[in-house]
Amino acid sequence: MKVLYFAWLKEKTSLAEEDLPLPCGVSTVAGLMEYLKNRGGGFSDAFADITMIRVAVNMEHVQVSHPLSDSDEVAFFPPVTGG
Amino acid sequence: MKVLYFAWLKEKTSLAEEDLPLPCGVSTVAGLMEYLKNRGGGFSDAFADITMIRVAVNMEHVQVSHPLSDSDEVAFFPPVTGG
Amino acid sequence: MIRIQTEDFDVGAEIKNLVSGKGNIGGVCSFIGLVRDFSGNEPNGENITSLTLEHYPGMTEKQLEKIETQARQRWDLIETLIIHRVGQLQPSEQIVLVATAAAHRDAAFESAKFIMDFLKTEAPFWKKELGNKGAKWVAAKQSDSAKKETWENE
Amino acid sequence: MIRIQTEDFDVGAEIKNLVSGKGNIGGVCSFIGLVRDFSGNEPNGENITSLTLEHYPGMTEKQLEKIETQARQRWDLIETLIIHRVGQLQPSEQIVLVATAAAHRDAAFESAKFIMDFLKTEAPFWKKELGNKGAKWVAAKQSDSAKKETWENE
Repeated sequence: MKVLYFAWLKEKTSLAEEDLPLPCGVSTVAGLMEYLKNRGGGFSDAFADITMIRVAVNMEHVQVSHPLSDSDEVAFFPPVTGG
Repeated sequence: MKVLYFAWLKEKTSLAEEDLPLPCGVSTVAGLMEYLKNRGGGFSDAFADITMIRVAVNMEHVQVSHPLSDSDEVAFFPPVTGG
Repeated sequence: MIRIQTEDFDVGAEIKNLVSGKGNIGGVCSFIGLVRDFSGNEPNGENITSLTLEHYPGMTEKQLEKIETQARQRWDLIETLIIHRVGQLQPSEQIVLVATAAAHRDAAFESAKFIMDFLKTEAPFWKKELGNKGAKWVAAKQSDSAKKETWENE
Repeated sequence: MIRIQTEDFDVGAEIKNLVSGKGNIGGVCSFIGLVRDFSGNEPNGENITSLTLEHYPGMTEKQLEKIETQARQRWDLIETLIIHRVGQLQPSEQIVLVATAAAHRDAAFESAKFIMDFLKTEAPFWKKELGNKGAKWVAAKQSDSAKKETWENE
């Protein structure tokens, strides 16, 4: 699974992207967010308030209940501010 | 009184503008249109159907009931088609 | 600003000029009206070769200024521009440019639409089409009056 | 057409290119978004010196194409163009250009507004402001989500 971080999530995690196996017991975006939050350090800070975070799976906006598979590209970012 | 004709009114009357005293007994735009229609020739043709004609007095759109004075500038034209 | 002219206009240069030096502008909405080119595509096989735009000098400026003033009363605008050409135009040529600059995009979009809707019904311009089947004055559209009335009833 | 680029764009040239050779276009509506220049005018005395635009390559194009497709399904459009810049921008610089060309002006106005409203909520761009009081990520506006929802409920 490819995981991407943008804007302040990239800054807080100090990571733009990583390859990660789907963690054991994780089947949804919400589960992955919980897993990442428990990594500690910058990740705990970045995922402290998940209401501030938006998610895309395979470049489509999804809800946190969206299911995940090991071949997915998952991206975490704040609400968009383009235009 | 200055009277102006635009678009097909100018073509039918063969006149772009003329200086005209306020005709005796005419006090509104409708009265002037009736007077012009009775001039005969191109004017009768131009003013045959007054529902096709729009009017401005002193460069403001008005209804045919609008009063006229000898110092007015009156313009007759079809509905506008700019833009 | 209002300009009536026979010459063509450069949209990029006009918009650049409009926003230059005014840092609080967040968005510019513009509308460009073009002479449609129906070459061979008119339902009746008519081929329009040119368009002549007549206007009523003096009243045109007065009406456009009034429209601009109404738009500025209705929305918070930083700049407005109306350029309208007169004289003879060829298919695909530019006829009109309306541009509105505001801090926020809704004001820019709405006011540009408002100006076009009122220009179409209040500004004394008349189009005459010249084609292979002769010349004819373009008829006004009922839908344009309806659009203006929608604004008045808001 | 969709373009993501670091370079500035020439609005006049882009619009000319959009309409060139398509005679049935009667009107073009465009919207240009600019970096607002608050020099010394920010309520808190902050002075914004530059803006950095980050995006999600791949998803940006995918989302903008989806928005363009939706606009073309909803209105009768002849051409659509979205140009969005990324990277570092200075106050007063152009950020985005949306242009829509149609036979009739309402389709052009409405669709350009629609594209901007969806771009603001769906396209993965993030703005970071750099000022004399440091850098901060721009917060999304609740009003932008509300505008998108208005279209969805129509």
